[in-house]
Amino acid sequence: MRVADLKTMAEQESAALAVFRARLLVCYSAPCLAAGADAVREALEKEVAGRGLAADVQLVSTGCLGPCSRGPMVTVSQPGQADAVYEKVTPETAVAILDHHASQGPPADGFRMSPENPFLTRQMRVALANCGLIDPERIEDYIARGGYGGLAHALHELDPSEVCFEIKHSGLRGRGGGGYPTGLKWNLVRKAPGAKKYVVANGDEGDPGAYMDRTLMESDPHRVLEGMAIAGYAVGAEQGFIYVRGEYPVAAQRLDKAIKAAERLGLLGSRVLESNFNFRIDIRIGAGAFVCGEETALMASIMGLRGQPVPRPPYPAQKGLWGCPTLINNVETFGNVPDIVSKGSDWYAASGTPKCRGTKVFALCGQVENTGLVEVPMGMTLREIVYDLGGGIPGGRAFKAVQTGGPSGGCIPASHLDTPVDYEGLQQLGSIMGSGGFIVMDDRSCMVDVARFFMEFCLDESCGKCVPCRAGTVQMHRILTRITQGKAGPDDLEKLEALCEMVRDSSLCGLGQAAPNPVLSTLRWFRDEYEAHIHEKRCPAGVCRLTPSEGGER
Amino acid sequence: MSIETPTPESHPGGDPRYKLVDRALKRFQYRQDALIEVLHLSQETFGYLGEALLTYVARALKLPPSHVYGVATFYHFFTLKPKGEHNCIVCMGTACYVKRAGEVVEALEGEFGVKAGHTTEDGKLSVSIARCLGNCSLAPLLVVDGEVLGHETPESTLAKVRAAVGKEQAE
Amino acid sequence: MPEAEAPARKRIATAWLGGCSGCHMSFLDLDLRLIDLLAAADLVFSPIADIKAFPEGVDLTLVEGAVANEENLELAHRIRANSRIVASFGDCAVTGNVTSLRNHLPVEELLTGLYKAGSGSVPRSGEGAEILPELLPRVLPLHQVIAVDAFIPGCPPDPDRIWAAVTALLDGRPVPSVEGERTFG
Amino acid sequence: MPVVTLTINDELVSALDGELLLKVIREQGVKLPTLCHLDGLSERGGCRLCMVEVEGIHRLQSACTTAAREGMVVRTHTDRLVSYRKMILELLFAERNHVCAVCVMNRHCELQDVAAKAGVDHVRYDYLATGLPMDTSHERFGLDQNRCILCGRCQRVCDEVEGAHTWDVMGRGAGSRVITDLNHPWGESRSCTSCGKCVQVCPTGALFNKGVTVSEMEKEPEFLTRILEGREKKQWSR
Repeated sequence: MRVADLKTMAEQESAALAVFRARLLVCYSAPCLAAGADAVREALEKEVAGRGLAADVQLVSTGCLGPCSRGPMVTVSQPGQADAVYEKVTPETAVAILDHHASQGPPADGFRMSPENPFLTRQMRVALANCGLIDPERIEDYIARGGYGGLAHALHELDPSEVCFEIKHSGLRGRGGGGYPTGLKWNLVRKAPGAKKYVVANGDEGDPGAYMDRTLMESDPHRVLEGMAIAGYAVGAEQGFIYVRGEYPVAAQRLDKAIKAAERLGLLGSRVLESNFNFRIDIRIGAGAFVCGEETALMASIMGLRGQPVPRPPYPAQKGLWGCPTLINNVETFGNVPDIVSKGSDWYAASGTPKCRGTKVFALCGQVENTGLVEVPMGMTLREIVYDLGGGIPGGRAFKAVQTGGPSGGCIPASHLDTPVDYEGLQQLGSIMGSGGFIVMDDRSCMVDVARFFMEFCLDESCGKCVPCRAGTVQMHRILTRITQGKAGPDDLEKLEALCEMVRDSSLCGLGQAAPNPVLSTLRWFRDEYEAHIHEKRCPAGVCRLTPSEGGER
Repeated sequence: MSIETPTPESHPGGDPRYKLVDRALKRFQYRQDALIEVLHLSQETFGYLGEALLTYVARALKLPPSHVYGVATFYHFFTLKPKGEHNCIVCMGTACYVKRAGEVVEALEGEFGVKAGHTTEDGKLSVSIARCLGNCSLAPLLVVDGEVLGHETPESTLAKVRAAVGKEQAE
Repeated sequence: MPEAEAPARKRIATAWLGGCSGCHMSFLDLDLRLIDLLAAADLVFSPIADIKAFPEGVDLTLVEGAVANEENLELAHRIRANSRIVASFGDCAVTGNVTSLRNHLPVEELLTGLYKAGSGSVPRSGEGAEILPELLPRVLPLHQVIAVDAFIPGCPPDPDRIWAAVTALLDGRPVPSVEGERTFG
Repeated sequence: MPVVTLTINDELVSALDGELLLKVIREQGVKLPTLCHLDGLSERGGCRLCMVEVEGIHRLQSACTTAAREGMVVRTHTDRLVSYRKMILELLFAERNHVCAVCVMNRHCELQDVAAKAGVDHVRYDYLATGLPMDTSHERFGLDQNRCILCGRCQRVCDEVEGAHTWDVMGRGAGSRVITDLNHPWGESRSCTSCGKCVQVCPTGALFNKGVTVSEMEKEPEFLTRILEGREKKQWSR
């Protein structure tokens, strides 16, 4: 395929779509399926066939649209009109929707999400731009929306250093949570000496309560592949690996299909878009180890070893897979790349904050009215995310904390809800942006119990290589358990804090270094809850069952 | 147990499932770094990674058995014991935990007399805990025999798992 | 070591919890130094003296043995309440040591295995409940039960180590931290 | 390799560029404790005892895996480092069942020695009392998992020096355990050559010669360097 063919294909595909009076996009992601999206699609199929509308109405199964608590979702796209989004669609209302849009029936407004709903209007979708709007299994859908245009532009208009410059200039930073400037990393790998180099997409999304990478891989797989190919060109790699979390079989299947489709069209493989650039992508399936989100552990896993990290430096950019320079970026980071290259770094850098450009995807979960995936410009405040997009706390209960960054992050209290979200802002509050988990908790969540929960997670996921993490998490967990059971002694809090600091400073890799974060941040903002458990044998949130024991038994 | 290097023709006990393992081995050109991929496909084929299978893979890839065992036990996805006829995976991701998935686990453990991560003595039911299945808007979430169930309570879970296990007994 | 004409004589005690009494044997191996010690201080409680109740106002108590049963637990608390300085005396008090080797076994299994099903002539189930103190689920080092001010490791600590520690503590100094005297075992 | 100048505890020191810090520091006569490091084996960076502060780097670095660079400013014994080392050693004692009084390696044990030097006189954490199994199936050697600190020396020496790769580690986190072959009894191992190198390099009483009792097991500290250097120089007499 040549660049011209790509353009022709996009035009033809758009023209083919334009003949439909209405396109009904049924969200076919797991939450909507669990809510009955299958039956909705079946009802629509039957109606469309029964009424002989097949030439006028197109039915598409898409990836995730985002407002997951409101599924099943159906989006109606009509030429010349704004998309209409319908929520909690049943087979019956699906028919009403079809009636309205295809047969000029009465409006189905009762089920329509208001176009003014902040959940729709306040987002800025870059990485998620296509999610919920295309059939992830059709490469043509992606191409029709400008897909692979960034790769074509890079290959034929820019040299590798210019691509790196664009990425650097865009201000994009690692979306896996580290926040390392992406362009800088690309340049390091580009300049690293080595005949063979690798590009790795980290899709081992292990933070509980985070699913943006899954959504992106499932709903718009080509975007990730295109980002990787651009990276391959920029750093001089011919081989890419995408490491998909084992819990995400659908993502792996879609990526596999997408790679084959792209290879068939000459968008991956040898002589991509008839240039001299060759790029292959292989999938590696994770096997259930959170630590493999850490880049050196991930590389060990790709090489078929136990997923244990090794001390850095040397960094993967110098010495990565099989000793070769290796670029590792998160899936979401790659998801931003095609648009930066095709629309220009200035366009991207125009959004966000001076230090953190662009957008970030968050998985809004927990005790919040609207749960789901949102992509917002950096710098939006926590309050806006919780109350405007999230619609506030259900049942009129009080907001208590938002947990960001998963087991490596922390809890942020109500007093800091007006903090703008970016890497540094959250770090100052003792949390991290992380991969984008965003869990809202109301007054019924016990902060000590939450800290204990995350510590249990970390001790379970510790690889066991270094002592502070392997043995320290066990002891921290024991102390936290004692506190939540009402069996803690007065010196336990001091012991816990000392352990937290030691494990944070001494552990070999990011997992151990960040494991104390949930404890340290809750101690910082909710120390009174710890003290109530220890001294008054009382759980303020009413979660812990405290059974104080006499004497020294533990 | 034979000690010759296995060839595609020398399947232990003539078990035809080894053909599928061989196919995976060939696809990865017997590369040692494909161990995890081969283990994935082996487990898919056999349901679990038994000793004979691990030995077979180790020999085919010319890897030390202890290394293969070390890798197979490092990753939670791999299981060295057969699973129950039915399985119930309870998601214990943060969103599910905050929405009290712990109570669901307790209810299951109490009702079926099995600790999470284990299989009942009669081999009927395996209960396991997942570290976030990435469907947080459905919290608390379970997967019973492959079916995703959202917004669960201890009662609704027990009803569903009882039905899944009971169905078998009624037949 | 305070001189004999020091204003008030020190009151010292030694106690024996869950241990083999080896540390007390080593204490007796102070030999002639015992005379020096008793010249400066009164031994107000000890398994080697016939005193029934732990007294009040003790300056220094050396505690041998780990906390293994209810009686040990009670005594440990009484010692803490009535002693200015409490020292863990020997490895069982410091680490749990041999006494704690039972910790990976459930108490029930232990008692059944040793007594009910075993060949011993000790009280069987039911009998003797009132004379045998209840075992704690796990044997604990002393500092996990009460606050401890000083540690004298060793199994047993040799007399020189004991002497150095006791004289320092009575003098109000910390236990000398000599590398060779810190080893367990 | 060019020579670089760096500062260790306020003293200017020269080293080869890229040389490992641990070596440079020890050559200065500064004593840094180590347990997973052993001259002659690949570096692991797991025990974290040799960690040092390097100015400008936020995290503590394990000296055994960090390369010396021009202008580096290194500190080896700040209050923080000293207290962290002690905590790590206490964590090790609490993790398994290191009852020195009944251990074959009592008085000859590296863990015990390092702990005594670090000033450990009691352990502040809960003893986990794991009650792990022993393996005495080998005709000459024994394995007591309760004494194992997972330093990985046995695994490395078996793989890197003997070339048998009998040892590896199964499981992960606190559940990690050293294994032989497919977690079979050591005595049934087909790959083990019974060379005994693992026993010699094991820092604690986890690996020992059968037939020894409390305090009787002694290992030769210079064993590995002796055989490696001997091989290099073709000089085999002791």
